[in-house]
Amino acid sequence: MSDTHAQTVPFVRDTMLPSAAPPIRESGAVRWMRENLFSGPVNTILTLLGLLIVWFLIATFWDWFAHSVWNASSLNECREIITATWGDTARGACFAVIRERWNQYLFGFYPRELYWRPTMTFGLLMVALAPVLFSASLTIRRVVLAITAVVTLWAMVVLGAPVVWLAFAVLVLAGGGYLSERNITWLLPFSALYPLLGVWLLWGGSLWGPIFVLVGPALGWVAWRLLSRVSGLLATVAAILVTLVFWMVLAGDATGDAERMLSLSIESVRSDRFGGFLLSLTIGVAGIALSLPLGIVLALARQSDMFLIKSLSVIFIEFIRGVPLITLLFVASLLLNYFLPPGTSFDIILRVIIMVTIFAAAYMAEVIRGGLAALPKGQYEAADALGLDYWKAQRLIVLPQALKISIPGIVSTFIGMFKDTTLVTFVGLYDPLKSMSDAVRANIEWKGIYWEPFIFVGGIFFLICFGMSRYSMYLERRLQRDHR
Amino acid sequence: MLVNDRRYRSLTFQVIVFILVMAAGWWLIDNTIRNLALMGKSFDFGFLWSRAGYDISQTPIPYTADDTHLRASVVGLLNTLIVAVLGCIAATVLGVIVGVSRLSKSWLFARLMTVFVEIFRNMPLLLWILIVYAIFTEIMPPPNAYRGDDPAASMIFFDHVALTNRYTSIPTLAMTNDPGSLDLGARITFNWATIAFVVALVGGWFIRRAILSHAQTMQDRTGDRPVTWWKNLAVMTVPSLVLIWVFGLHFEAPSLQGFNFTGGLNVSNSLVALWLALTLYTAAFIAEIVRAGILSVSRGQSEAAFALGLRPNRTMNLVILPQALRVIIPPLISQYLNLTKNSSLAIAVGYMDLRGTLGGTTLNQTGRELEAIVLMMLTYLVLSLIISSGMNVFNARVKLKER
Amino acid sequence: QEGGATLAQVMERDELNCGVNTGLVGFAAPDANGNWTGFDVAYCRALAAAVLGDPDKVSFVPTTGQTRFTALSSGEVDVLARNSTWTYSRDTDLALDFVGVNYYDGQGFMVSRELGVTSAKELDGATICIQTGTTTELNLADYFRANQMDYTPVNIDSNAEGEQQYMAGACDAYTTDASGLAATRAAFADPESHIILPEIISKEPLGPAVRHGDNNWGDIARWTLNALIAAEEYGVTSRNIEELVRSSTNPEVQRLLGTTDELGAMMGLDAEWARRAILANGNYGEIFAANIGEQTPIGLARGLNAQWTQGGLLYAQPFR
Amino acid sequence: MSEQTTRQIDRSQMTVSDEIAIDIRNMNKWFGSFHVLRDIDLTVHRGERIVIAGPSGSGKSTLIRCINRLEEHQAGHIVIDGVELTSDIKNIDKVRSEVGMVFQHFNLFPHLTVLENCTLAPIWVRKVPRKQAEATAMRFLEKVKIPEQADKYPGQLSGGQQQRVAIARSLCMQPKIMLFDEPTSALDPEMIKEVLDTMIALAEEGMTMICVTHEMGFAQAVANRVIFMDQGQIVEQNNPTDFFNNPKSERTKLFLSQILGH
Amino acid sequence: MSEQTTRQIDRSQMTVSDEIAIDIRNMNKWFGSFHVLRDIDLTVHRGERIVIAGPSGSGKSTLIRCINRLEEHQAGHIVIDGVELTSDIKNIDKVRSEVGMVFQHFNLFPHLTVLENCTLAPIWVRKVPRKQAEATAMRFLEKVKIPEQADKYPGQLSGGQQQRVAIARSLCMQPKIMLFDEPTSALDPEMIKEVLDTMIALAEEGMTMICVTHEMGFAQAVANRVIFMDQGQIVEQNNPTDFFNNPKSERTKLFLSQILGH
Ligand SMILES: Nc1ncnc2c1ncn2[C@@H]1O[C@H](COP(=O)(O)OP(=O)(O)OP(=O)(O)O)[C@@H](O)[C@H]1O
Ligand SMILES: Nc1ncnc2c1ncn2[C@@H]1O[C@H](COP(=O)(O)OP(=O)(O)OP(=O)(O)O)[C@@H](O)[C@H]1O
Ligand SMILES: [Mg+2]
Ligand SMILES: [Mg+2]
Repeated sequence: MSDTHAQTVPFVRDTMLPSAAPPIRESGAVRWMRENLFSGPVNTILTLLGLLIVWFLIATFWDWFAHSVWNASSLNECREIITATWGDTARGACFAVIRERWNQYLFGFYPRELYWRPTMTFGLLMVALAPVLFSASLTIRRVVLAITAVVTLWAMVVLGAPVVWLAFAVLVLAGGGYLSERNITWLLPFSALYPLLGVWLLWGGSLWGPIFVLVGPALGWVAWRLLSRVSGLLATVAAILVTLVFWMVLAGDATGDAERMLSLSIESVRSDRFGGFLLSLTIGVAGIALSLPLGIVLALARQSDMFLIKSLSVIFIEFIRGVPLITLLFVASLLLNYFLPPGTSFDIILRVIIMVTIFAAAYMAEVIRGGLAALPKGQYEAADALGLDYWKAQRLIVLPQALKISIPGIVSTFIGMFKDTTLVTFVGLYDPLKSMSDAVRANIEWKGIYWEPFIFVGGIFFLICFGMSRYSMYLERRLQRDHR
Repeated sequence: MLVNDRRYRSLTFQVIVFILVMAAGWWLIDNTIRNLALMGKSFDFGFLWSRAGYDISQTPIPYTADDTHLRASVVGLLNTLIVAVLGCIAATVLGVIVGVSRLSKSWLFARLMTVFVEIFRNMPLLLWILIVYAIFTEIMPPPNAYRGDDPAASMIFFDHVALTNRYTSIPTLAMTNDPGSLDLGARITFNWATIAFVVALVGGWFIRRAILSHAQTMQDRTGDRPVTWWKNLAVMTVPSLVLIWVFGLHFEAPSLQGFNFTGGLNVSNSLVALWLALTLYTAAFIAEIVRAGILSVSRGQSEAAFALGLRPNRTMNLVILPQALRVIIPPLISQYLNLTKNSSLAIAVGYMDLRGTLGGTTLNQTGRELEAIVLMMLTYLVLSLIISSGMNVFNARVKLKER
Repeated sequence: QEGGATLAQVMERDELNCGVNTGLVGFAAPDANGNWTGFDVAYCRALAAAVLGDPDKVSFVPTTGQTRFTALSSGEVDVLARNSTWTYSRDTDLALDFVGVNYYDGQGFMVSRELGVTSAKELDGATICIQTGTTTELNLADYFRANQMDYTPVNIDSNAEGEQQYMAGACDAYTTDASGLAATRAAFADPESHIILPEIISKEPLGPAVRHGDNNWGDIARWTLNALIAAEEYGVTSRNIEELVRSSTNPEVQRLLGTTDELGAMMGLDAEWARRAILANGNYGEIFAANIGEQTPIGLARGLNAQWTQGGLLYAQPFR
Repeated sequence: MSEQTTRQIDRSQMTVSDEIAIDIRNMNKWFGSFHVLRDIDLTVHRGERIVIAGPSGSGKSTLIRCINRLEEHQAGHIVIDGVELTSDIKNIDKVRSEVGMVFQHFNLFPHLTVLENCTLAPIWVRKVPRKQAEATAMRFLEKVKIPEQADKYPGQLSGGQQQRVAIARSLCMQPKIMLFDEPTSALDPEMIKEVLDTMIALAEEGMTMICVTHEMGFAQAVANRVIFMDQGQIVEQNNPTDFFNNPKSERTKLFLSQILGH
Repeated sequence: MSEQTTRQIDRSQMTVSDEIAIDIRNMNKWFGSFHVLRDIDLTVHRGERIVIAGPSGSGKSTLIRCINRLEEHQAGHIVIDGVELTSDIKNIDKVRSEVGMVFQHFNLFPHLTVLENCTLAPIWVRKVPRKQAEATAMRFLEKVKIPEQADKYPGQLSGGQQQRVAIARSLCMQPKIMLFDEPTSALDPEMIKEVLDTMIALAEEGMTMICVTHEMGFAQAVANRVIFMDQGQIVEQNNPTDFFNNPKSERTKLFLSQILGH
């Protein structure tokens, strides 16, 4: 053994060396520049190229932006102002068109005195979404709800909302804030009721309508309770039947009668007055909200081991995903009436929402399928071993987890869908991008204006989509963290 | 009871669903039949063989207003394919460049690329199509700006390409010794020269493969890999050069005659705008896919390769890319699918694709919306299925073997 | 729909669904508040006034070139008042019933003055902007073939886009119905630098259409249009109508205004239907003048659309 | 722990020559402004087997990664087998092809079979004919006792098998020096033994090795020298017997009490 | 190993009744064409504690998964507490609510708190009022010695604690029979003891248990019978003393030498 130790020089450090400052090229701005801008010939070239691009963009567009006009009543006036202020050859943006027509881009032809209604509806949407999207972090919830409350109330006051409704909004927003501090899940009933509230606020009419829509499932539940002692299957069938029969046969008349007895209606607004971002958001949100349950059913069906169910769902999903949305919109506007009993014809917005829902549901099904697949098999086995049946296992164990995993995917689907709502222009609806701009340009004053509406509409789309995509990335990262 | 037995339960359920689906299907079909009867229409594809009567601005195969609606639809389909293929190629190239650049060490350049990606991803495609189209029509000069002794605009690329607000006029290839054409019937012809070039290129490609496999065997045997790049280059180019010389191939620059440039190939702005917009939009998504794919190969892989003494370029070719591609290609193909479907937005710029012909003018002139839309959807569906089955084959082939 | 069903439906709904253009200045366009105005819109309002007694009981359904006929045949709209050309195949194969002509139009060309072209015959090799899915597309093809000329079509989706393309010089000529050309030209900053070529290459009788099969509803639509035209012929205007109801001695006017002979009952309406229709926006001449006439930015002359007594083609069938 | 390194190897057979394999002098390294390695002086003779220990974050990995230039040092000199590591690519290549490295997480190439993993570098770096490369690879796979897995993919192997493949892959380049960075810390207990056995076999053949590990049994069994690092510095180095039984520095004592305590 | 099962339990207190809890006769199972279980015959009396051992892949897990129908058997009979397992859902439900199962990887529901994990099945399957279910759950959580964790989520607990929650969750359904599939093999050594102690406590109360495990200390301490399986067959069964000291079959001997060897 001794020979092996011959080379070993025992060494013991008695004083620890202090840490020295790094060499100059290893610290501060110099290091940052060296590492991040000029770390090699290729990168130096790229950095210079980047500088060139930035310079080019600024040189091309700067004066156009710098010479913006915000106050004018027509394009010609804009041009005159620009010439007068910055000289003959100057170019400039005429954002006056936005100032004059912002309301159309945002609300379409919705009655001006009722602008506060959509505003409130979308403010309350944030409250309804809180337990779903912002459930995990109290801070985010606080920030979102506080901003929502301030912005919504401010906008409602500016838009001249009646005091009663202001009070209602304050109540809901404050209540939402309070519940979110206590226990966010208590807000879920509000989220569940929100779609009806939203529809009522946007379209107006009698409150009895939504109320009787609710009565249907309530009766169905009673039927289910009564019959579930006899047989689960029978009870389920009966519950569905009772609900449907109530909706189809009784709800309409009941609404009318109730309205006559006690009028609970607000001014109704027809679908053809919807346009701009109001239309986009309505279609987008309705599409997502409706496609979620459909998507869940499709995903479960696709995971099922029953051959027929599985193949039906695969065919449906692959078919919908295989054709462009625009053809589905054409189906909505041209063909849907062929498929319904002769004489039925209903609102084109509703038809578009149906097709968009179907479209989104196919994508949603794939997203949720991913969530289902990410669940370890042990979860199913544990549920089985505890004696939970299929539906209970899905409802209590599988879906809560799978949906949570899928939220980022769902948000991405929504972003895609929200962008796609611009396609409704091709079936004659007033989307904010094309139809609305065409309508604005159809006026002599604003004929010939292009870039400003594009920038305005594009900017809003960017803010919404970028915000949401960042949020979904954040969710994704957090999921990765706490799924361990 | 039957539903209580596991073996029959699912069967019962499936039978019920089957009956329901059948009933729903029957209900829809019955409604359609009754509606058709009420409107006095029939479900009949005969209209496809009647005279179309309208002109199309871009016709990859010969087409006149006297041809049938069927041929018009085929022209539309080919136009769809043209823009889709061009878009896929350009979007891939741009997307890979941007995606790799986002990983670049140059902070500024990487940030710029991030801005590019975020801007294009987060605004509707329709907006980009309209903007690019508007840029072309509003900013490019009209053809007659090229007229006169002191023209307001001048052609680029040595007087060979003219950018106008109608089209981009690019030189065509002309031959002094035209070998004639092969007639395939239905007025579809292929020039023998084209065929010769295709043969030369395909042949060259096979020879190149042979050279590479020879290099591989040499390497396997001796360890030294013969230098191949110049042989490959020669094999791929020399036959084509010879053919160019034989056919007397040359560029014919467009020139302004009458209202328009003639003599060149006028690529309409609607195609260019649609193509550019689709490219930019899809490239933003592809860039993210590429970036994620490269990042998905853990750093340990390149470190291991370096530690073995492999050079960075070999590491890229032998270790990083083969792994990254597995991650990249499936979502890449679904982007191709999206691009193909998105090309139906051609309607916004009047590009006559499948939707513009079969689902547009033909539908309008004949009033056969049911047939036209069904046919159009099926065509898109078949395209999608072809693309996605390609993806499945690929996935199955490269799947990593795990325990 | 079986006989009479449409009227009953409209009555029950207490609203008329009227298919119009998504936005063609002068003919049908929503203003900043979503109120619809225009030549076609006025017809819808007159029809609503005749049937329902209130010109505001109309729901305007914007239709594109693609969706218009389907909207009608599927029952989404009760009447289509969207500058659509009355052609043989549309009347027969598409199972529509055109109830008359409210505007005699023809397809023309507009070119920039500096191009130096004075006749459509000189357009060989030109690039021409054209809206897809219209009869103009077919006419254009036919015209150039007949004259053995060549052209490059630039297909566009909407009139607004056509203007944009034309203004930017993306096409040498813009072709559409002469009325549309006039409206477009009128809206230019410098109308003088554009000329509308003399050739009118097609006949484009534009008129409202209803579904095949419900003849009573067709009658109502047809005679409402006739009432507006006849009113102009007889000098009945929205201003003097009350007066004439009381004092007119012209038996034809009396029948029209329902003071004698209950003509309305024959169609299932009351006696005063035509009176209301005329009161809604005035007679044909008033509607024309208010929406597209020479005093408006569109500035169309009456031309073919003058009364037959003025050398035009408007010739209302007698009210008897 | 001691039960895992069953074999007590015969140290007398393992000679240490006078030739210097690695010579590190006054080496310093910063990550940004964080001083990771401070004035490292280390000389390793051919045939020496050195174990580096120390608390987490003390710079052990960084030190051995500097040795084959996976990290760049900013001050001082590193000379490997007479070749100084500068930014000269030639030198780096020469050094890397003589220094093998085994990582904590194996870092096998999942798209290649075990055999291809082992032949990749010899073929492309050393330009060995494939046949010959494969023969060598099989020899080393036999040495690590998994010749039968040659045609499987890494994903199909257990952790211990994967780490042995990683060792074989490095050996195929016939390196003069082997670096190990916690080769067993990602493994299940049953698998640790097989990997340690492989490493002991290597040590017996006289390979120069530097091994970051917490397997003190292994250190006692094969190391010539144990180096204890803390805060980027070499705090104590000694032969294993003295190091374990008679640590000098307080820090070493604390560390040993923690690591051997449980 | 022996240090882990500290308590030697008093077997005389644990009575085995004559009632038959599980009766498996001539049971066979195939996966596709692979015959996993061959002619299994096994009778378990109420209060018996059976340990199943055997090499990996011998079908141990499959056997106990057949007992509560997580896998379907293709031939033979399985009668649990007088109820035969057929494809009748009623029977399956009845059996499952009387047989508790604990898995190797716990399979707790990560989105529910510990308490909710325990009350879920009683509330939804047994339709017990929530209050009462929670009281029961707390009782069992106390029994497994983690009542203070009731409001935490599984992700916040250590492996051993998670496994004890899993046991409590099964117990909340008040099963007559408990099945354990390698309950300790995913745990770190320190945690194994706490879980084994819980299982021993359960055994002392007279629960009928079937346990697949390699913890031979546990088998010796509590089992009435040890069953050795190989290649889908029961090769040997005996009381623990004889099984360990006097194995009959060659295979058992080999197995025991491997498992006790290191
Ligand atoms: N690329 C890097 N950039 C910045 N800091 C780094 C980097 N790599 C390592 N460090 C830091 O340098 C210090 C030393 O890291 P090193 O990995 O060498 O420690 P170690 O002794 O190997 O620890 P362990 O036992 O945990 O592997 C740590 O504080 C670490 O956070
Ligand atoms: N779902 C399945 N499909 C096909 N084969 C399976 C399936 N589950 C298990 N097997 C096979 O059946 C055999 C027995 O598996 P089982 O899990 O019962 O073994 P085990 O004795 O529990 O082994 P271990 O100790 O590794 O858990 C194994 O060969 C396994 O590969
Ligand atoms: Mg380390
Ligand atoms: Mg098992």
